[in-house]
Amino acid sequence: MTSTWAGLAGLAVSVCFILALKGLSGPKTARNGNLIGAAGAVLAVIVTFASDSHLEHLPLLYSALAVGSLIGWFAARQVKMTAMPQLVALFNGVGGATAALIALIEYLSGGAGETKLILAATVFTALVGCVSFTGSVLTFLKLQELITTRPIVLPAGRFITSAVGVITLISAVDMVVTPTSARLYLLCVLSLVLGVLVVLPVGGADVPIVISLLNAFTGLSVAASGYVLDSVLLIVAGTLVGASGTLLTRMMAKAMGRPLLKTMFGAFTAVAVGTAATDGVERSVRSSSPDDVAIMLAYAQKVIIVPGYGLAVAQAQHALRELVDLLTERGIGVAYAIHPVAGRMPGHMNVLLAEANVPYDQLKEMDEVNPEFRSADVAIVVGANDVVNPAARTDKTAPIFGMPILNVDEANQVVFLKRSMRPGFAGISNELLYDPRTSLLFGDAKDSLTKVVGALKAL
Amino acid sequence: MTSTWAGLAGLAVSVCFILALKGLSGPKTARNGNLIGAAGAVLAVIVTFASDSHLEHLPLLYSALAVGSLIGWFAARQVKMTAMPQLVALFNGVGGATAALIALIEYLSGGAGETKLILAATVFTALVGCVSFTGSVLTFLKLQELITTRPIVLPAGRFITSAVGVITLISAVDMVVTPTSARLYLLCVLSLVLGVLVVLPVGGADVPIVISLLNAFTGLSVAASGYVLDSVLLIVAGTLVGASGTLLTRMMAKAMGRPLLKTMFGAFTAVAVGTAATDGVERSVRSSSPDDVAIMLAYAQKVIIVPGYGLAVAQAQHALRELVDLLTERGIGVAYAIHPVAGRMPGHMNVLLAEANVPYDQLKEMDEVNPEFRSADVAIVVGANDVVNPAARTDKTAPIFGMPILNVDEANQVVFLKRSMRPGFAGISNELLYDPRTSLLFGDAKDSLTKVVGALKAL
Amino acid sequence: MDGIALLTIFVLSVFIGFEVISKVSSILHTPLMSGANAIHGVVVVGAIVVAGHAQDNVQLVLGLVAIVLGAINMVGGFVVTDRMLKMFTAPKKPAADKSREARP
Amino acid sequence: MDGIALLTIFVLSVFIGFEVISKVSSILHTPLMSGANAIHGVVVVGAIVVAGHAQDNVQLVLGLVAIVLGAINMVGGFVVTDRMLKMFTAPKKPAADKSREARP
Ligand SMILES: NC(=O)c1ccc[n+]([C@@H]2O[C@H](COP(=O)([O-])OP(=O)(O)OC[C@H]3O[C@@H](n4cnc5c(N)ncnc54)[C@H](OP(=O)(O)O)[C@@H]3O)[C@@H](O)[C@H]2O)c1
Ligand SMILES: NC(=O)c1ccc[n+]([C@@H]2O[C@H](COP(=O)([O-])OP(=O)(O)OC[C@H]3O[C@@H](n4cnc5c(N)ncnc54)[C@H](OP(=O)(O)O)[C@@H]3O)[C@@H](O)[C@H]2O)c1
Repeated sequence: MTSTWAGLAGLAVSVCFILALKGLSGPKTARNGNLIGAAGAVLAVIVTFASDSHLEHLPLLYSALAVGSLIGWFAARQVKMTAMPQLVALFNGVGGATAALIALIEYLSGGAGETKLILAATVFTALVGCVSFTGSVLTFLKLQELITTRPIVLPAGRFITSAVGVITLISAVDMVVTPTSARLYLLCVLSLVLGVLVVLPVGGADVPIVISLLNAFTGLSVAASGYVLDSVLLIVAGTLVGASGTLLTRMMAKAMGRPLLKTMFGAFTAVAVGTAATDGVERSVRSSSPDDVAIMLAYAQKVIIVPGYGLAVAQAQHALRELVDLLTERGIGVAYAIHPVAGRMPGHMNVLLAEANVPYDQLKEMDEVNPEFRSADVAIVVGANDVVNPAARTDKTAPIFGMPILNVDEANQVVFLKRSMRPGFAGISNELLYDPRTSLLFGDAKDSLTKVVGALKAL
Repeated sequence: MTSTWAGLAGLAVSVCFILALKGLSGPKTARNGNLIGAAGAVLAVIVTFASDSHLEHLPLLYSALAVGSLIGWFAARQVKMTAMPQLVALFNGVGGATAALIALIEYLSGGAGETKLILAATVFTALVGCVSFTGSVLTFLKLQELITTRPIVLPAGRFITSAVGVITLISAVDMVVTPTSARLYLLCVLSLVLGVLVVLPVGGADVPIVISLLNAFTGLSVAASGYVLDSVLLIVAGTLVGASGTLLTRMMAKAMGRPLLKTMFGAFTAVAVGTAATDGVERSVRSSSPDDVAIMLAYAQKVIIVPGYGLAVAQAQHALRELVDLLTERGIGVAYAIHPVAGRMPGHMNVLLAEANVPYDQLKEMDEVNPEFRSADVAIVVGANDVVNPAARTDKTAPIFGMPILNVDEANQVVFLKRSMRPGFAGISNELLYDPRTSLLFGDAKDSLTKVVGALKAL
Repeated sequence: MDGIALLTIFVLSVFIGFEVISKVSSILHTPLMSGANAIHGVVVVGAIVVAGHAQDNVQLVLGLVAIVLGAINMVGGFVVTDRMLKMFTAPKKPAADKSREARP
Repeated sequence: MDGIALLTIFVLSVFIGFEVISKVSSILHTPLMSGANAIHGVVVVGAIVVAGHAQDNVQLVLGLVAIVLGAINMVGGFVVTDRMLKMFTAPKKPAADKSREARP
């Protein structure tokens, strides 16, 4: 295959990727978009093998490809729905590592003689790829709760991070000016450390935003590696991801009401707010039993369910669906109220509930459902907290102030299913828990729901 | 200035053009978008002179540039608002001619030795540029009514056009295979003829769509000339216009309910319909005097005004505004109902009325105003016809069938201001003219309005 | 490779051309057409280059004509577009829009 | 010129990257992120090239590791995105949408 044909095929792949992104941004076209992207990627691999007759070690290359593909495939198939964000983070990290390794190998195989521009691109690829690698792995560990999800603030952390950042930059410039492999290795190590330092102080809630940002980073790193390897395809693909990833990060941050810049250093404020949250524990709340809740539901006409992160943690979507089916059978009107940032990733609730085969028309978005709370007899809040916290409307100091919330406080009666009086993601207490019309059913959401279902059946 | 800097500047210009198009597609950003584009174009010219130290005949070049700029400037400043579409057509045509001339000169100065790819691009530039030139000039003549706006169908026109088209294509291929300057001249002549033949049978109504299409053509021609001249800027700029122009043409055709392909050969159907239109002349209509209309208006509470193409022809926007001001003074509620395709170009009515300083909030779009006709005492139709023709709702054979119209027929009384019983653009008669609640005030719209104003003042 | 790069530039420009105007309202069709028309007027820089390198008088005359025509396209195009757009000054509901922008 | 062409490609890609996703609804943020993540997995082709041209064993081993990692990114990314999107199957108001599509 001549290089012209390879180039044309590369262009076709680029077009596939553009169409993939376009498709992915519309609900109806998303799945096909992803498939077009996958087809493009397969084509890219085939063309790479077919167009370069000088490739050696072919059996080894094929084996490595097969091993990687199988690992990726199995990981993607086996992961639980709730663990998807961290898996994406991990995939992103290894992508960054790949780009960094390419830069390293390319340099080792004679890159010292390249132009300064190529050298700069090599250094950029290695630096950003390494940061993205360790940063992503760390977000994985956090989300997987292999380390604490709380922000980890080292003593003088800000200072250390800045220092390492500056040293890394200096060593990068140094490498471009007087390239040696030792310098490149050093740069990689520094960048790996930097990735860890940057992500350590990020609080649990900001983690998805950071994943998205690191995703954009990897894209840019891939684009730079394309410049090093003289591959238009890699430049286009990497840049597409870099640009759309940056925009996506901004949109995600906006949807969650987090200023993007503060995100990276949000740890400092988060701690202070966290302490204030425990104040309310002394005040009295009304806790109730599964039987109480079952009776309350049995006499309701209209019930609205507000799922939140706790539903995902407890994997209670199936139990919830069972409850809703029971209520519907009894002729009670039920709807799910989906807040745009309920859970820990956008669309989290939709994914979860879709997994439990909840029909799409029962899911109502915030704007649609908010006027209905007024006429609802019972609102059941299953593992949600921040998205129903009236402080967003009233308390200017609250970190969620200004975020639109679900108007659960307008319902006739409110039931919270949670395990304790601990606050949600934003770390602030929720006045609604102390409201006289609110009752709390303590316990794991799945257990509680199962008990309520049992009690309801026994009625 | 080194060529790297020139390249970077060219890239900056490309970015300006992208931002210009982006800006132009939003009402608030449109004007700035256009200015950004203009800034980019100026930069491009400056960089061209600055970066190429081998340019000869500089005084002549500057003079030519100055002459062209002045002509363009004056034409653009002096033209009447109603004549803008044809001016744009003319500008587009000379742009196509420029591209064709570039291709010609580039070939004459040694292009015979170029690669086949370059030759193909040269031929494409010349062909498309020439078609765009004569085609655009012809649309200009039509819209300016220097020749008839009716479709001109030559005997066996379809056959001749196809034949010339095929011959042109053959001669283009021939030119690529065995290039000589005689062949290139022949190709240019053929293309010029082809441009005329293609546009001749286009009916008045489809002319704006054809202008938009030829605009896209010129863009592609410029892009091809960029390939010939090895200019990334021209490739990007031309392609941007080619792509967005194509999409725009499709959107315009859709907004007017014209299938794009039929547009080019719409002449054949248009003739047949035109004859049917005169049938109704025998039927009786109620014609009234300016005094009648003035009295009718004086006792109305709510008046809706429907401007159309005739308003533009009569330049009656200022007289209309005077009438409306009078009515408003008398405490009568007045609104303008703007149909999306009233007039001969999209936004035609908005532009006209804006010229007469009609406040923006009196202009109501179709969806907004349609429910209000029911409660309107009088609807005054000023030089509109098709956009209020109920045949669009009822008559499946009408060429405008399916187009949403303004519900003027729901108003209590309707007044048409027109000169005769002649149909509008679509060439079909309008039942509403014969409705018992309709009265007609015959005459040029501006005269009629002035008389009504006079009569109203005298009341 | 160079050919591929140029082709890639072409294809990417097509996508951008489509994307940027994909949501234009019909009221802006005419100014948009006119603005796009002005943009391809930049072809005048090509005319300058070929005229400045003309090898005989025929080429020079043709080149000068091309410059004149290109300049008409470019300058006239931008000016007429600006004139049109001046007419669209006030946004339809300035109050509503302002309040939205005023939020922090 | 070549450098300019590549830079142009870069800039145009940035615009496309911004434009194509500029109107995505927040529900699709996660699948979109995941899909974009899969797309940069195509970096595996770069890994194949450098590994296939490795000049010593260090380079070869590093290259093979890079292939494995890149393949994980690419294959895993597309598969996990597809799994997510499978959950979003039914459009919200299938009836309304269908009727609109059914029109000629
Ligand atoms: N959607 C996104 O894209 C995204 C991304 C990042 C951050 N965020 C943020 O996450 C928050 C989402 O709000 P949210 O209301 O869904 O969640 P939340 O405010 O974090 O509250 C979750 C609640 O679930 C309870 N819970 C945890 N595990 C449980 C279990 N096994 N059984 C029952 N309850 C359990 C917790 O209380 P106990 O511990 O007492 O049980 C907690 O109150 C917002 O602040 C949002 O900004 C969202
Ligand atoms: N807006 C666009 O982008 C666009 C582009 C191309 C085509 N079109 C088509 O153009 C049509 C627009 O509809 P329309 O209702 O605005 O116009 P129309 O249907 O063409 O009717 C115009 C009316 O104005 C009258 N008229 C002409 N000169 C006049 C004068 N000096 N004083 C008073 N009346 C005068 C004519 O009747 P008399 O001759 O009896 O006076 C005619 O009935 C639609 O069919 C549309 O599809 C629109």
